[in-house]
Amino acid sequence: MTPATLYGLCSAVLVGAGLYGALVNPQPLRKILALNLLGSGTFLLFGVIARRGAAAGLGGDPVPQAMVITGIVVAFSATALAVALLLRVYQETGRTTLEQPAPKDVV
Amino acid sequence: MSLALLADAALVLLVLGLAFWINAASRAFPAVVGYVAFGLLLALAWLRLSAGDVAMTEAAVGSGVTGAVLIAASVRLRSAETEAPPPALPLRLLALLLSGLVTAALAGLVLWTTGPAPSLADQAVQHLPGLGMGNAVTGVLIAYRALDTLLEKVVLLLALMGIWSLAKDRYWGGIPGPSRIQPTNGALILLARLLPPIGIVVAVYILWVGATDPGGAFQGGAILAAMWLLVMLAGLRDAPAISRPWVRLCVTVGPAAFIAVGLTGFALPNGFLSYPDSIAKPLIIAVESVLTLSIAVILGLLVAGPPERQP
Amino acid sequence: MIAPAALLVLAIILPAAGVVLALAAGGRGAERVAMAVIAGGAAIALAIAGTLWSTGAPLSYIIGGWAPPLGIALRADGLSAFMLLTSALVIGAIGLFARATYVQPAGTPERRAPLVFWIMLMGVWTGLNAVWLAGDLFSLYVALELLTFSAVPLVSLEGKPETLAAALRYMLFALIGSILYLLGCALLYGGYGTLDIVLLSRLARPEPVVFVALALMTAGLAAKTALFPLHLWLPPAHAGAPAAASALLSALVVKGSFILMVRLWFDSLPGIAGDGAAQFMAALGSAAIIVGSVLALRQERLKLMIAYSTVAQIGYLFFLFPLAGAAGDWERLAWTGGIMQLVAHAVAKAAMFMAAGLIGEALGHDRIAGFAGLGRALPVVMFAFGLAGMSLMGLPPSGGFVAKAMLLTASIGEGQWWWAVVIMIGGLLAAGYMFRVLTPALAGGAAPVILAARISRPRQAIVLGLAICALLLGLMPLRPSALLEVGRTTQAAEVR
Amino acid sequence: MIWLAATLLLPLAMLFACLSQTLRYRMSNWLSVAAVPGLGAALFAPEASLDLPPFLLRLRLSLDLPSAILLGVAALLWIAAGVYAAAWLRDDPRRGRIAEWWLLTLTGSLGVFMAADLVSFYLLFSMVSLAAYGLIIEGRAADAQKVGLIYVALAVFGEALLLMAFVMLAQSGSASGPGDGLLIRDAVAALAVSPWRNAILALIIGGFGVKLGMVPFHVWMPITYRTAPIPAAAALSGAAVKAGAIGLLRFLPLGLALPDWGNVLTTLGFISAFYAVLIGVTQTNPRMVLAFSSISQMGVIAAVFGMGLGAPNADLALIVAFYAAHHTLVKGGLFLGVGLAPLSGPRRTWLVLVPAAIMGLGLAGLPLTGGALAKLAIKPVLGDGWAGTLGILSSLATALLMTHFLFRLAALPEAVAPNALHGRLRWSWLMIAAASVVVPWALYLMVMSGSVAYALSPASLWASLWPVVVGATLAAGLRPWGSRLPRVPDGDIVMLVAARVARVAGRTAAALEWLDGALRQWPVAVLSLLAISAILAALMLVRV
Amino acid sequence: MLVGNIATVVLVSLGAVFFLAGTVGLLRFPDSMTRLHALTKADNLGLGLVVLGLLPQVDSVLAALKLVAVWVLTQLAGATVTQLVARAVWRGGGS
Repeated sequence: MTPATLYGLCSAVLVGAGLYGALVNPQPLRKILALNLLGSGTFLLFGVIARRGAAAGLGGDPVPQAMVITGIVVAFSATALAVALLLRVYQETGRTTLEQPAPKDVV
Repeated sequence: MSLALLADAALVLLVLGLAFWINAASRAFPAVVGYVAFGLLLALAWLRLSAGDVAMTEAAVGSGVTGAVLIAASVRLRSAETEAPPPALPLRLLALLLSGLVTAALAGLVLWTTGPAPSLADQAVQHLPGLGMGNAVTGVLIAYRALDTLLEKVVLLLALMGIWSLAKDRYWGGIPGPSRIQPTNGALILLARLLPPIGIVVAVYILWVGATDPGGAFQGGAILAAMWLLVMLAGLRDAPAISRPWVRLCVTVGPAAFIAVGLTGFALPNGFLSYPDSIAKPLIIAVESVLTLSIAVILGLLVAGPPERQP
Repeated sequence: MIAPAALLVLAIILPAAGVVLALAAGGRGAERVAMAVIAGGAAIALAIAGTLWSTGAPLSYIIGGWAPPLGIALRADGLSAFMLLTSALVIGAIGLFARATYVQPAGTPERRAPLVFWIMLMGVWTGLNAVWLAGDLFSLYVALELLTFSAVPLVSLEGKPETLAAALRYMLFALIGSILYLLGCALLYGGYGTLDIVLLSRLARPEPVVFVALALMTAGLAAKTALFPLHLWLPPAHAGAPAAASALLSALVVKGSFILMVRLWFDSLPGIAGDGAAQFMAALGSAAIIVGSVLALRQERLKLMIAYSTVAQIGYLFFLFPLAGAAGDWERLAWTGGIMQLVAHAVAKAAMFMAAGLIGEALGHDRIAGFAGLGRALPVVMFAFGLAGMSLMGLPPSGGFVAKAMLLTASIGEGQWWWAVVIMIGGLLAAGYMFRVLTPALAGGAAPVILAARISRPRQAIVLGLAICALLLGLMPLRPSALLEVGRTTQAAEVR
Repeated sequence: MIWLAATLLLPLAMLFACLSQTLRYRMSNWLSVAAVPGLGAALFAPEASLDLPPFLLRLRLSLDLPSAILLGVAALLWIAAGVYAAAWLRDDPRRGRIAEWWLLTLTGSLGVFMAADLVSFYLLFSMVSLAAYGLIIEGRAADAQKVGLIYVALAVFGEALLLMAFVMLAQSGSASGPGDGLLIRDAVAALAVSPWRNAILALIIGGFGVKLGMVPFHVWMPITYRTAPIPAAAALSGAAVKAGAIGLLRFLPLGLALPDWGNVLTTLGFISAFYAVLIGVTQTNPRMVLAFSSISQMGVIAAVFGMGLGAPNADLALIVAFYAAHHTLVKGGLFLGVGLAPLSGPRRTWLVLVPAAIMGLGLAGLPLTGGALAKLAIKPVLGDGWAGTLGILSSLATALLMTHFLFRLAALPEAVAPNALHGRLRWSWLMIAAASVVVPWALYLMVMSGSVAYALSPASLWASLWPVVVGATLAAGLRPWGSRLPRVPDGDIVMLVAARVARVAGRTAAALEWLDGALRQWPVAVLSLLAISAILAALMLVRV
Repeated sequence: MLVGNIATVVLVSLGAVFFLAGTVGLLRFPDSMTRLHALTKADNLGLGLVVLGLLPQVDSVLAALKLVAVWVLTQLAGATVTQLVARAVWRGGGS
């Protein structure tokens, strides 16, 4: 049971928690939070794989770590855009639910 | 070694505990505060996985700037909390089952894959001296997988344009943020005057040291953005109108420089996005510093949100 | 002239530079930059396709001299050439079509919609060209994000409340999809130490880590392609978006993640998924065709009907997986048929959405019930709509007919006749919802139709031109296309 | 060779000319010119064939004797109907659009006789059936759009069957690999060896059965001919429906002896023949009666094809073409007559009723008319067994139906119309009436190498006279009881089935709509996303 | 070097004790204001002690300065944040 495996399990559970949160929570803001959890879990998995690939004097394989940095940047910009969208929806409609209006009465 | 393992176990339990708290919290604000703490603990976990660069990025962007965005949002959405009921019980059970299935699959794979994990570490390290770099992660970001980093910068630009596009037509070109923050809070003003100079020095240091040790353009840019946000939050300076030429320039100069340097690569034997051996390091540092400036401005504006006031 | 391989880089970097330049220039500059990028991009696409056609060999370009697995390689095979040409054609048409609505009059302060539209158009093109050409799965992830980040603002460009909600729903669902895809990438990297498509095809063996990775990635990409049970975001998003945007979304953006799925199943992990999974994907496709078409039949608004027709037509693409797996004659025919269906649908659907946009502008509403006598009021637009409809229905001599005929022949040739039956039913249902619109429009209504706005001739000409392109695709012989086979035989030959 | 190209190019050129508004409004006067090259092709180039260049889908057009007969006669009818339409549509505001649909249908209808390879046949066949839809929705009737939808639904269904059959044919034709632009001759030749022979035959009979209006699929024919404008109805009922005949002629493997399929086709044919008469007799609108007579005659043609399948007969194609040719002229002419009758005032009996009687009873085999020759021609094919007797009975039934038609024609109320209109109408009516007698005789003598002596011998005269006499007297006798016959609703079967099918379709559509609504809820969508990944992983694991 | 190690052990454990006290205070004290008080006092002092304890272990002066800088910055941030939270609690009442 090396530390890497331990964090691997942690990432698996984080992914599960993220998916559950995104599924069950009706509030879009909580869904965005859950998606960030899901993202962190996925990046942690990359980190575990990097740690296992440690060689040539480095603490971990740099390639997946670089991917994680790119991933975090993309995840942040997605969160920022989603939150801005949510705030604008709230501004326009006063509601924030994602409930699907029946296709008939769309505009 | 078991003591270190114990510390890791404690950290993992804390992280998972916070994760469940985020899902279970009754209202959004406590959940978001929990997320910020979760982000910082995750940074510790990255340190345990000996990924310094990632730990910094996670702390600065993963929990810092994301936390700022989410806290601001949860405050503005406070009144729209109580409407939608959670889905019916069978759905929640099914959700638990399926997400548990995914977790089990991943856990199984993590436990099951034994043997030496294939790694590109030695290849990456072998070519570093050619670039005059010490930090392999920065080497990968700037040289080996430069196309990903370039496209990622375009993603940042598009995200910024996406947020600006949410403005109402009459506010286009105006100032982000619902209203001008009045500088009333003494303590915050003190911090906003004391911290930025230090922050700028630290940011430049991190940018510079990124070539050899954990650090780099993005982490430096994130710290600069944090300082700029602090000044704006304290009310000392208002957010800039998005139609200001300097804003457009700062936002586009980083990616433009990166593309320009990439295109000069065509003249070299190794083609697009390759650096001339003689002046590889200075060129890379130059590109990184311009990128840092752009990233700082973009991150700041991403947090500030779409323009909601007349210029 | 520039070495052909370098063109691959320019195909991605030109629109990317366009985004940066347009943002810097702002106002009127954005439109000029966009027009230049459209011209340049079309030339590049033609040059790449021409080189592939003449040499018959795939092109590849190592970025920065760092060969995979460490670095990234761009690769262009027959499929990329087809998709490059389609994107250049459709985006060119949309660009010309949108000049009228997204114009920044000289001397006036910068307006929001034009700047955002031109930047997002080039953003979509960057993402698409990166999806067609990138050889590394993580670069493809970044390309997918580029696509989503430029598509979402296009949906909510007009700022109407329900389009904002639709954009949010699209954004969140696409996010889940891309994170699942990323999870798959992590597992693949953990297993084989590389994410390069060609290297993976040599290393990957049928083992649990690859199964879970492929399953997660396929599900994630299916979410972004709006395959039937996962299509919650498509109808409101594509119907609510402005005409030019919904044409772009339905024709190309949805196809980006599908082509990535094709890369995974046929190039990167050939022969790993097995028949059961392929049949399951095609079964979901069939469900998409049936339910999508029936829903399209029941919609009252034209744009929602066309959006559901997209959900249905996407279903046809998934017959590729069971039919084009191995390396036989029928499989090559199915491969050409599937890609032709993708191209024909892209061109026809773009023309149809633009026509619907013009109808909406002219009538002031898009309720199908109010279309009586429209054929007399907007003859050219309805004619173009009819031609595009012919391609969707699969009537000769349209591209849709060629694609459906090839898929039919291949499914019978390979003994999987049940797909042929579904294609038949799909064709009938498509005829149903097309004639439901055409009948009142063509039959003379009692009251003459009063038009709320006049539609300028050039815009009608563009829509007609694109619809005629959908027709000209029908001239393709019913044989596997040589260009599409370029660079494919190698992967297929290595099938285990 | 240029005749073949001209047949298609002239109407398409005129269609292209319709783009300009001015030409479009005057086009209805020139409709008759469009079919002239078709007539020329039939007369001057019966054996020609033409290969289109490869970039144009590598199509091939070719004529042989039977298709030349059908083409010539169809072109003749289109010319007569064109002249008629010029007068009939002179002040109709929609004549521009009717002209466009007319030219498209004409191109398809004449082209389908010349198509020699699968793709061009399917292209022209779908052109004639879909363009006819345009002519229908231009009709004055209130429910024109509903009739149009029913028509197009069945037409597209028939075409779907044919597409499947052609794909299988192309398959078996080139079992080695997917060939293209496959000739019909080679495909049908390879039919014997193909593993899907029965499936292909079923699809072909089904597909062309829809076009010929054979019983289960006949529902669209009566309501369509009642709704379309008179000249269009004449052209459709005469020439366009023959696309089905040429289809069976080209695609049925007449060389092979397939007794079982032959019997199936014959029984289907005769069922249509007699069922149509049963329903036709109850109709009051003369156009509906004519439509049911078309169904009955097409049933006879199908029966003849069935007998041909059973016992291979060298010149079966020629006989069927001759019979169909006669039917084209007579049916088209009678529809024109129905249009002319209310307008001809006092002179109606001599100008309209007498020629109509000759042509109508000619269908039943009145001696000295083209019909008698046609009946004589198909007698050897039907043979003396049950098919022969049924053949004679069908003549009797047709006589009954035609007499009923004549009574209904006479009972048509007077309609007032500017007398300037009459000239053209009368001229084209008389031309088609004369042609329906002269042309069959000409064909019989020159092409069928039949002897005049045999045709006029007392035995054959009597053989063709008595069914007509019996049928006519029966109809006259039954007339007083006519009013008590059950009122069959317009579309007979379609009305009964349509209601139930509509209800079932409505329920399933509502269920699918609910399913779609449910699936598009956020939690359900994400659940199905995870479920799909789980199922995929399981399917891949299980396979190992 | 022995002295250094002993000093480190003593000071770091003392620091840990102060952290523990801070946490106990957080759990036990009735309202937010007192909790805030406990937290800031104990944590700042605890951190100071830990930093002092680590100084002998450090190899270069620059690293030592970095450690002290960390401590100073935490002090600055901690103080400001406490002020803000107290103001919010004072004005808003509630948790």
